[in-house]
Amino acid sequence: MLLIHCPYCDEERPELEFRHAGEAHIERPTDIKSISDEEFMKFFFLRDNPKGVAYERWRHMHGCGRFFNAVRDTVSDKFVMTYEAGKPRPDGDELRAKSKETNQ
Amino acid sequence: MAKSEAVQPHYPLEGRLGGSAFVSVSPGEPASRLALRARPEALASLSKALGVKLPEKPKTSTRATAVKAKGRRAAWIGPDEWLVIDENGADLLAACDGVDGVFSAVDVSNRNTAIIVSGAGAEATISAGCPQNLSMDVFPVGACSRTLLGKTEIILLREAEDVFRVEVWRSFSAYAFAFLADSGRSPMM
Amino acid sequence: MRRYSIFAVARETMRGHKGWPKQWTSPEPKKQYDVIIIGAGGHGLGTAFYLAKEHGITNIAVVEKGWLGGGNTGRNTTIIRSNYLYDESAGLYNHAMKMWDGLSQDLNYNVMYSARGVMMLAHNVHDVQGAKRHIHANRLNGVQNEWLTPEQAKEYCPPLNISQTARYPVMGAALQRCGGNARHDAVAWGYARAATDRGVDIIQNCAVTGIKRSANGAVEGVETTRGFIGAKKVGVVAAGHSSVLMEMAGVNMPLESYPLQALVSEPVKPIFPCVVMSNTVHAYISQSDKGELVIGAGTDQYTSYSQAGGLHILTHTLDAICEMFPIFSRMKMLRSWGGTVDVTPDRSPILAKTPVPGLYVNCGWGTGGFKATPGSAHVFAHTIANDAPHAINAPFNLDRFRTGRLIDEAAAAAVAH
Amino acid sequence: MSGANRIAGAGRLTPAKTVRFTFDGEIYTALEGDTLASALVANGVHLMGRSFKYHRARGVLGAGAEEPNALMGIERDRARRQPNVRATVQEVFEGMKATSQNRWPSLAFDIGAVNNLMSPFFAAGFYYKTFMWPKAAWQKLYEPIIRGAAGLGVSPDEADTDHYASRYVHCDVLVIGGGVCGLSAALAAAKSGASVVICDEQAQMGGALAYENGVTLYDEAGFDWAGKTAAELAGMDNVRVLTRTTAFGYYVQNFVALSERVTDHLAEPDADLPRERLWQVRAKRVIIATGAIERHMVFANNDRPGIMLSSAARTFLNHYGVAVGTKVGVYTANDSAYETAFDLKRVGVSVEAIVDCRDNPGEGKLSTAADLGITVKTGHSVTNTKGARRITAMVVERNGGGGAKTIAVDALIMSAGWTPSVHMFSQSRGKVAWDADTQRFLPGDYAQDCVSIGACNGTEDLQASVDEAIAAGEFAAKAVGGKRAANLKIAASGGGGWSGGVAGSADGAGPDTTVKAFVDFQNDVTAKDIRLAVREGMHSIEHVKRFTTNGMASDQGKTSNIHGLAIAADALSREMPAVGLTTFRPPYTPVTFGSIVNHGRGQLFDPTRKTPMHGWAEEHGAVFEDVSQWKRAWYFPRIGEDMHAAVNRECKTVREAAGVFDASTLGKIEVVGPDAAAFLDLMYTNGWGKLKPGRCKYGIMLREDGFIYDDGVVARIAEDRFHVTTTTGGAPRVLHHMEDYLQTEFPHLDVWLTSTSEQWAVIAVQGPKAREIIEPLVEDIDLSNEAMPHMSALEGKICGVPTRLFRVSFTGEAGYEVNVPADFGRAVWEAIWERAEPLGACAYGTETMHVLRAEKGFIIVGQDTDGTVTPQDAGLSWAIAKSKPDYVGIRGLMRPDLVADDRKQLVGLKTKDANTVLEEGAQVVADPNQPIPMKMLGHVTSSYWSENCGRSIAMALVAGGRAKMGETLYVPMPDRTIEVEVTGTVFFDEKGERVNG
Repeated sequence: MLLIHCPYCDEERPELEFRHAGEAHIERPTDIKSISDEEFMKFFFLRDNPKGVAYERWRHMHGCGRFFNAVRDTVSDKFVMTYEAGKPRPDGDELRAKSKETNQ
Repeated sequence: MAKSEAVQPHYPLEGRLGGSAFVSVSPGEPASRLALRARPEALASLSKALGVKLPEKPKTSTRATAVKAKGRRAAWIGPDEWLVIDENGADLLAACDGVDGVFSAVDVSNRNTAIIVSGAGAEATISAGCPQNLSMDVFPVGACSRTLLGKTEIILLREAEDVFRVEVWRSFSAYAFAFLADSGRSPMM
Repeated sequence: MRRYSIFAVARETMRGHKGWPKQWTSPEPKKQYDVIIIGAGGHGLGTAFYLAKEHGITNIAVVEKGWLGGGNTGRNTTIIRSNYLYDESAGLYNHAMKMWDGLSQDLNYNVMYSARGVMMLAHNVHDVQGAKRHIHANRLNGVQNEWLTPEQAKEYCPPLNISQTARYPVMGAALQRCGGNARHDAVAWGYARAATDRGVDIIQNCAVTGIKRSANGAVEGVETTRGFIGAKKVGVVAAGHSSVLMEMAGVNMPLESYPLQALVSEPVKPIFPCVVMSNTVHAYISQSDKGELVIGAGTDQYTSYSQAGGLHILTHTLDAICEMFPIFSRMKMLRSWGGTVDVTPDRSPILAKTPVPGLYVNCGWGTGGFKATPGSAHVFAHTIANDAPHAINAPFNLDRFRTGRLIDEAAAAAVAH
Repeated sequence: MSGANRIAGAGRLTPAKTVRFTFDGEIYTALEGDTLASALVANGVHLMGRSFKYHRARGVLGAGAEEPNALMGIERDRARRQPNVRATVQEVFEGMKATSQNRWPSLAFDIGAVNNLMSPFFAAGFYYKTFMWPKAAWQKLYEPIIRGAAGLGVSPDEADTDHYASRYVHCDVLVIGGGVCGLSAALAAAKSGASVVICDEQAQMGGALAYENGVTLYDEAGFDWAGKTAAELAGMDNVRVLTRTTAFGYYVQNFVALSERVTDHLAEPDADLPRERLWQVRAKRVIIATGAIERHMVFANNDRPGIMLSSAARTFLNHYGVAVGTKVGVYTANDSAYETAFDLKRVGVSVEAIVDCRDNPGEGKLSTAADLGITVKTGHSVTNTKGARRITAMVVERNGGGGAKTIAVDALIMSAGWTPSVHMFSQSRGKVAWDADTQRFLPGDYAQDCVSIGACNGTEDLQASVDEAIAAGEFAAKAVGGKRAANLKIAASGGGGWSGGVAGSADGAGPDTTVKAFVDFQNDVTAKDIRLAVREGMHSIEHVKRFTTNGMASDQGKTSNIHGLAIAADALSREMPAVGLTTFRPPYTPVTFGSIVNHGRGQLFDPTRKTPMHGWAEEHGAVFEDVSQWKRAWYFPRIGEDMHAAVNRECKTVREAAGVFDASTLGKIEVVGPDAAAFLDLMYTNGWGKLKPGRCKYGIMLREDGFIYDDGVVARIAEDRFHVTTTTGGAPRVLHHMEDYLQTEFPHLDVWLTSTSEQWAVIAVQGPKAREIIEPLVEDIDLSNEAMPHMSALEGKICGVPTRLFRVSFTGEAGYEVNVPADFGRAVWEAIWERAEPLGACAYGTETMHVLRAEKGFIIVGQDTDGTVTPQDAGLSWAIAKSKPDYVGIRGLMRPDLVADDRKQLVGLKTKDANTVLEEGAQVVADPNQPIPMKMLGHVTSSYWSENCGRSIAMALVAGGRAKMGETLYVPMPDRTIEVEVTGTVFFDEKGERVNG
């Protein structure tokens, strides 16, 4: 069972309280009606599914109820960091700094 | 039946009692409850209207200090979510009437019911099904959190070192009660 | 290939089993092959075998990053059935079902296909409706499946709890008698031996690190930890890791990879005669020929390549098992393990050509690929050999995610009102 | 007398405290604290089991969790029968009943042992090569025989009556293993201020100190120190000491599962005590102190009863006071076995010879042996043994052969060296590293915040181990913020090392291919089986393991894995790590399902949700159906009625008079905020801006892909407040779906969602007399058609309590849905019933609800739709607001296949024979005479006998259905074909006039 840091509760909580909610940073096109079938396929079906660092959404379903984002290594299942929904995707420097922190 | 004569309520866990020499598991008294959602700008006026300061720190709760709001408390549930409980059954929805600001107040008095778990084995009894760390240094008196008990969601509030209030949705209360009664048979403290 | 038979075993017994040849060899990779299959699991080895056997293509390399049969082939709970709802799925899985019967003889390798029957339980009215819909559709598709009352279900599987006081009482079951199990390792080994015999090179401990494409986009071969290996046709059959490999060719896939766990109990004397599955109570169980109860759990909720999951997933599986079979609560979990399954949005596989010329993909089997092994390998070989799908796998293409023509078995079992 | 082999003055048990137990019906006396194995050995019983494949007679091999042979059934009563219990772990208690396994008719005379004679034929993997002809014989003949022979113990056949418990616990430091290292580390961490949990699988802390009687700590005998230290730890507020507790699973982020055996050692356990308790520990740091496991020697016939590990014999002697024989032989490849021999000799047991395959034993061993008068044969091997149900002799030869001598013995103890227990380390996803010097796998790179100490870390010397343990404890405490210094120093002396010895086959294990030199005892895997696997091309240890089943028995290869690997490596002429190493997975030892499931059995398997009116329905004879977690009243049979009759009556009654229905399970969401309508516009296909407060509307919710996700009536209570209803089963996921969009896609909207499903009890009153029934009970609401027409929702009071009163109809009749606070649900229901019953109304259940709505062609999401159905398919195009720029699903709906012509559309079906009721799920075809596989057009989604229509009615999804109105189609059944006519979906009151009352 994972231990997940909820950025809203600012605490690590057991995975049971959370629900995984798929890949992060996939924005719903604002003018969704006019996109092509291919674009819709990309938006709705195609996923990076990386082996390694993944950006993903979680919801603290049985906690504060908030959706948030996480960076996790899908090989070790270790979290690099979590951050509030709507914040931009962290860049490499930020991730490196974070993983240093968590490895100490 | 005369129209003005209200019918009598039936409470979900009426008559139940569970536990052992180490812990008592019993239904809480009926209370009124408000599910409150609000933008930060509305907090001050809502706190004032309700007579209890809405906590802004995660996993905490506050109790009303004003005499008129005695028995009332507010629990932080999420960054814009609170559960307000009034043990005297006050009309909390009415209290929010006319308050300025953008918020949502919904009466959930009958949605939840409370189970009181008390005694030296209280923490151990709840820890049979709650994956959170409930030790005093991490979950002190006054701490409050939505979490899980076995297969049901609860809101857990620590009222004293040995007393917890378990708020649970009505139709899950029989399960939660039975769970606590089972884990309370021989909690290892 | 030295034929396997009781006489051969008897002969070898006389000389201390010293004369058995290697079942497969460990060749060095050649520079160029006609076809490279990435992934030496049952589907991949089978593909190589059928390419050789039915399409005359024998200059094939099956490259495997670990040991053959060590992925999901060696990690699954070996359930075989074909009672799928939609015509497309019924066609594919029943193709496999027909091949299971006779596979041992075809490979001259006892894969121990055991038609013990797969029973899928119905616990509420919605389940009953769903099961009957399957049974009717299956009958008209020529797929075995029949309805059992709770009493008949109990007779077929005596340990089953059909008490009406159960939390979710059994209201009946759909039984596919030709469903059952096979020995997973034997399937991989049988295909490996038969493919080796036909000239296929199985190259283990050889991880693919890149897929090389020519200027016009077509596949030219694969980069591996043992050097470049050329081929004009490459088939990706790397369950769990399909996204990673397809990404090497620049193809983004409609896939997510999840940990899937399973467990076995300590071996006990025969007590459980068939396979039982329950979607409502969420578990499936059978007993192996060694006496272990083989129990499948659900996937973890998050994507992962770790081949490990959480204990709570096993807890949920075992509480379901103990609910359906209260006699098993004293049984002990002996081993648990995890695999990585890749899942498509409609929970149906992709067995298709890709936008890259010469690149083919067989993936997305989710939690249930083992049962399809021979059929999947057979039609995938056809697809590679002809550069066009077989009629059976034509619907399992990538374009369905653009058009919306999904094959959504899971949706058809939608949660009720 | 507690057994003839009990040595006076030896061991720690109290001679006066005897208990009696039975084994295979024979009564034996043991001492309190004995394990079943020590008690049996004390009584001279060595034959304890039969092996899996060859049914060879087997005795006890070890004295702990590694035991592969001595597995037994323990039974308290029929429902509490436990198969495959290791006799070395099970403590005896008064009245315990143990039985041997895998033998017939008896342990001493076992017919299955004929397999032993056939064993040359049954080489590893033989079944892959045969049983294929004739084809039909596999299933009918061969497979049943193979399966019949499978398994060891017998599964219980009655439901377990014990109960199990669970406990989550969080700590700074978890110490796995309570030997000298674990205890030292725990003490150091605890004294540094950390919260500590320490567990050990044994009944008492101490680990190897139980037999290592030469060890002293602080000048105290090792085991006494362990007892005192455990007591000291138990007395500290920040420490929890768990005995009989096995750490069996190490999961990510230092989540470790322990199984505590609470009552299995008790004769009459308190009924409130759980049999086992699962501890799920989240530790900031983990200290692994799991020691090492001794390996056996691999040589011909090394499996006879009386042959065991030297550490087991030493444990039996020094802890239980039991001599394993009277004439003991020793076969060793390292120094450990010498100590056992010395201990035995010192208490007067004859040691016939120490056979050491090495030329040079460790320092001082030969001289001590000489002092004690023990013959040592260095450079020799035991190459065979004799005996049937117990060893009678060992054959000793010079290494490489020659000088064979048969020595009579009644026990043979052996040691090939020690395997560090890296199981927990490996489970933590750490990578083991090969230590070429000592030929061992040791912890390499760590993946989590844990550390291995002592023997499991390859640390040799006792003082070094203790120092390492203290340092680890202090470091762990410091790492989690401990401020105190433990200032702990423990002076330790004595104890042997853990390295040295051999892995793989010893002299006498072949290469002769007929020799049975066992590697894996339980699964009967011999050295030659492993060599065969290699010859057949199995070059990875995983292949070897699977081909031979080495290490896959219930002891999980604790003694056999390394031997198997070494033999394979030898056959391949490679180093062991080049052949691979099995990764260890949970559990460390087998764990009961009960322990893992713990509270979640019986009524706690899953919550059973009941509505506030459930009790009333029960009292009125309702039959219930499960709908998700809810129990819903299905129908209310009167005396003599079956379901059919009851439903017919209920259906008639509702349309003729009225019916009362419990609709409380419907999901309800309060949507509040200035942007509430704008949000609902995005979530539903319908438009909400124009809906006036006090009115309600049927809404359809899609997923982004355009398929119907849920439906329900939505009422506008106020400008900024909506009361949304969802399907019963859909309630949680609809709220989640809406929250997802609100929080992540439309966070700019000022609106909030609150579940009120359980705040309101909902009483549907439907039928011509509905208004008459509720009218006198209602206050503050004008019920007239003008003031409250169909699709209204008004607030007021009923029976003196607040209500949200909906005028809606899922029956096609005029009707109301009375929402009242749940605490008043039952009272208001009773008040309504008090009026309804005299007016001829009935209570009705979900089945009648289904029939009545089908008569009107109203769909049920999940029954008439299945996740592949669009609103257009379901005939609900009217519910899509065409002018909206956006809503969830708008683009998905436009995809090519979703607008194709041949889509399945919802239509009505009327059977040509009005009395024939179609089966739900039955398939529809155009040509019933076509060959199989048939082209199917669709399926029957809903089908009922309609008492109101006087005929059967059905709905179906049929390809191009709406263009087929009036056409005849066919529903092929196994025994006949049913002719049907395609119709519209409304079967009753087509004009829809009745809702207006």
